[in-house]
Amino acid sequence: MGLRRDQLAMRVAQELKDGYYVNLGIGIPTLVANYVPDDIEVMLQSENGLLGMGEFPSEENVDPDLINAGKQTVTAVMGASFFSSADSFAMIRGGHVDLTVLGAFEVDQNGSIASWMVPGKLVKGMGGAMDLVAGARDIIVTMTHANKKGESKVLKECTLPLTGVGCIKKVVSDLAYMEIHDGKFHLFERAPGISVEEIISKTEGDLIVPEYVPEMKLGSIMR
Amino acid sequence: MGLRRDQLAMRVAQELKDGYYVNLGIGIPTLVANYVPDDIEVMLQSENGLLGMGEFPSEENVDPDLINAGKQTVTAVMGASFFSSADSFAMIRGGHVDLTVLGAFEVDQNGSIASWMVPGKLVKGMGGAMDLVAGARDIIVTMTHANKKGESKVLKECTLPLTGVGCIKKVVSDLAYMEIHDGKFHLFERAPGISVEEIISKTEGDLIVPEYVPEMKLGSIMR
Amino acid sequence: MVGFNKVVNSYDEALKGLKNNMTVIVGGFGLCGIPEGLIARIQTMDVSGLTCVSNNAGVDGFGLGLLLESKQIKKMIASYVGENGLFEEQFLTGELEVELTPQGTLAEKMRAGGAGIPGFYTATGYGTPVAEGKEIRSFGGKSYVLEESITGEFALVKAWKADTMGNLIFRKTAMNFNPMAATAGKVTVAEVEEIVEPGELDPNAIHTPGIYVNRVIKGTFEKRIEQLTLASA
Amino acid sequence: MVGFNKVVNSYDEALKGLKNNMTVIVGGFGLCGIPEGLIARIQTMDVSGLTCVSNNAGVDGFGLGLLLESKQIKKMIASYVGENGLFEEQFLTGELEVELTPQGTLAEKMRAGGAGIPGFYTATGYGTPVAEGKEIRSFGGKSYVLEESITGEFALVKAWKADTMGNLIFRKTAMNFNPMAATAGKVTVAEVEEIVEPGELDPNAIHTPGIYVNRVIKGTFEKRIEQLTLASA
Repeated sequence: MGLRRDQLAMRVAQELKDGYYVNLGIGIPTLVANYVPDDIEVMLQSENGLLGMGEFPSEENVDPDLINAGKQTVTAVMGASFFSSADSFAMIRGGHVDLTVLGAFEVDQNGSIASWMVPGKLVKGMGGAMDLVAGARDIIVTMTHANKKGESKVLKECTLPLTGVGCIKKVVSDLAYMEIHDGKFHLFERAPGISVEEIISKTEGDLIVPEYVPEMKLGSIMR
Repeated sequence: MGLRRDQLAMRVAQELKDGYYVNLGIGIPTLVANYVPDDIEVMLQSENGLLGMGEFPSEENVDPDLINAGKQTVTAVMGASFFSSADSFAMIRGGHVDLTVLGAFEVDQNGSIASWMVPGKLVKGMGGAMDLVAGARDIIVTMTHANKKGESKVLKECTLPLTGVGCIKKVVSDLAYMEIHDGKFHLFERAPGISVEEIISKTEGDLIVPEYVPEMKLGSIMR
Repeated sequence: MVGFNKVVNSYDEALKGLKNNMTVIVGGFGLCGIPEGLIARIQTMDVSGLTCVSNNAGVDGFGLGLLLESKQIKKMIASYVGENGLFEEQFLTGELEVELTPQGTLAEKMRAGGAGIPGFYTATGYGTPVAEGKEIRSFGGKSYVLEESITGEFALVKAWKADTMGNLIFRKTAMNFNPMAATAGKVTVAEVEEIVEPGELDPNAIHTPGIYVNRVIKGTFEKRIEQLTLASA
Repeated sequence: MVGFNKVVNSYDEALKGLKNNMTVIVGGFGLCGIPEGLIARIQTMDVSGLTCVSNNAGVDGFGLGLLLESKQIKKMIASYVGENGLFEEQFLTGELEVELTPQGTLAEKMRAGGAGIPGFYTATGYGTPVAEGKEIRSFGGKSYVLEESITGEFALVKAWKADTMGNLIFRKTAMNFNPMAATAGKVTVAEVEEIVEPGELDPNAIHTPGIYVNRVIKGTFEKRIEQLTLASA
């Protein structure tokens, strides 16, 4: 059993640093906000035009004019600002967002990512994902390591239409924490109870495995 | 004797229309604001970031944070807005300003204009002039028809480095009101007391002269 | 003398001149900050073959979803259209042409359209289907895609407050695509919650100067919420 | 934990890391909205060979004129430098390199630099000396010039109010180039008239979100007027 959704979010949250401006994608990435370590502050950017996204509102505070990129009602923190979509993506494209966290169908050892389209299925659109992967200073992909049939999604080369080329540096899968350097995956941590062998067997791309692969530290002690 | 500075401004002011957004250049163009007909409203754009420029301030109302593109202290009218230089030139370049009035060293029959640089003399810079001539929906040039030696500044082809190519449609000189169509100057009005012959003799460019050239109407009756 | 009074009193007047096959740029993100009344009014008009440029295509029965229902839209230029079942159907049957555009590129295309910039380079979409057929150019060793600007015969935007001269202020994330859309329309119509007199809006805090706005109409807004999410108590 | 507190208490701290031969983007139009104290402080520092990007070059003895005086500027990228005698002299003797750039192009180059757009097309300057050596491209039958973006190691801006998180509000025409400059610096320093707590600035009316600002310092401003013009009584 690999990491649950909340555990994926917990592990990703360990990559946050004090003073980071962070864009969290829809789904698991959104959960990362729940696990920001107590000793740091981060500001969340929502690409529909909000820097300083807060928690979901109480019933009295619901405001239809205040939503996030997933179209969910949210709140804004003290020190937040609102701006246009052009200004928002200027921020993203210009490399001012420190970290983007998003999901993926596939990643490959060259850092390319496929996350928006499965040919033959209906295409819903890329939304802001292509801008986010092209612009963010650092990107973490959260995903399952393999599909339900056990086929690897951590590949030599993505098979699906790409979202971005050579942009991903870090992957948190349900099985492992990996980084991408020099055209290869590098295994840094394994999920609790997951063997290095399982990770190897479910990784199609070139994987550099060090002699000792520590188990991820999760739970309340964050760092 | 051709038109005086204030008369040039008066004649230009006759081209204003109700609801126009207008950018007035430094010098004579600035004076046009004094002759806006009573029965219309115009909004003045100042390219340093003000739409709705008002008159010069009284001594008590001087505000160093409120200047025009000529760096003069000004005021803002009711309904004015302030914005950045990028937004200001987006407005200009995007063709949203109805009319630009500016001075020139030379214009030619193809609508090109030279207004910013005399080689050998010090170059002070083009400021916003190149953006204004490239972007405005309509442009009126105010200038003297000839230089002090009597040499024409209304040319077949500009000799000085250009500010813009093929952009000028209307010229109000001290001698005449002309329009530029199909690569030729067209004489529409002559300044009071100025003969058609004098205009012809001081126009180097091709000039189409109709059978009857009315005298400009100036003074308090504007249209 | 009309001067700068942009206020119109009917949707008829607000949409006067909208014709078949025009390109209409529509502000909003999801159902947030959309010109509800203007869109609904188009559904009652005898115009079709529209190209709509909007980040989303509304939902079934609301927003641009209405115009999909009435088959008045020939083509959608959007970044995400996943909320709309009817859209899905028309897209699959080929009834609707779709040009999917990354969200930031779409926003910048509108801004460029309004700003007289016919094309710009962005890294977004390089190496993806979005870049197909487009010029690729290298700056500083990195590859970028040439994207062209978008303008429309009409732009329909939703603002919070307007003065009679068309100066607009948007509210919170209902701003989104509206400021750029406002600059990119040949005729820009703003549907707003409140119209005030000139001088009542802080000139230092105006999001869209009146020069971009041709018509202002006071609307009433349902402000439908797409995803109601509440704090767990 | 520093969090998002960007306030620094000395000009030393504000300009830490500024080194020889760096590119410094400076906000302001004429003497309006310039970071007076930051500029003056550079004059006392042992840095030279700077490339300054600013619409103007100050006047003799004030603004960037100070750094021309001390010969710390190697190159100016500006649209208009006519107010400055010393500039004239250094330019004529070849001591100072000058890249004259149309004002709107300069503003857009800074915006593009901050927005991750390496190049854009503009009609401005086509057929003029400004276009020499640049790519010309036709869109819709009209000719445009390819202009590249500008970024700097430092950006120095002047704002009216900041909160401690670096959110900025500018005042009237003292806004000018400051918002774009703020986006285009690797390190952006804002010298402001007033620093308030987060939450005191209306989030709907912030001109520059704090993400662009690395350091905030409270300055005192002379606000010298270049052309005092008064209404005739």
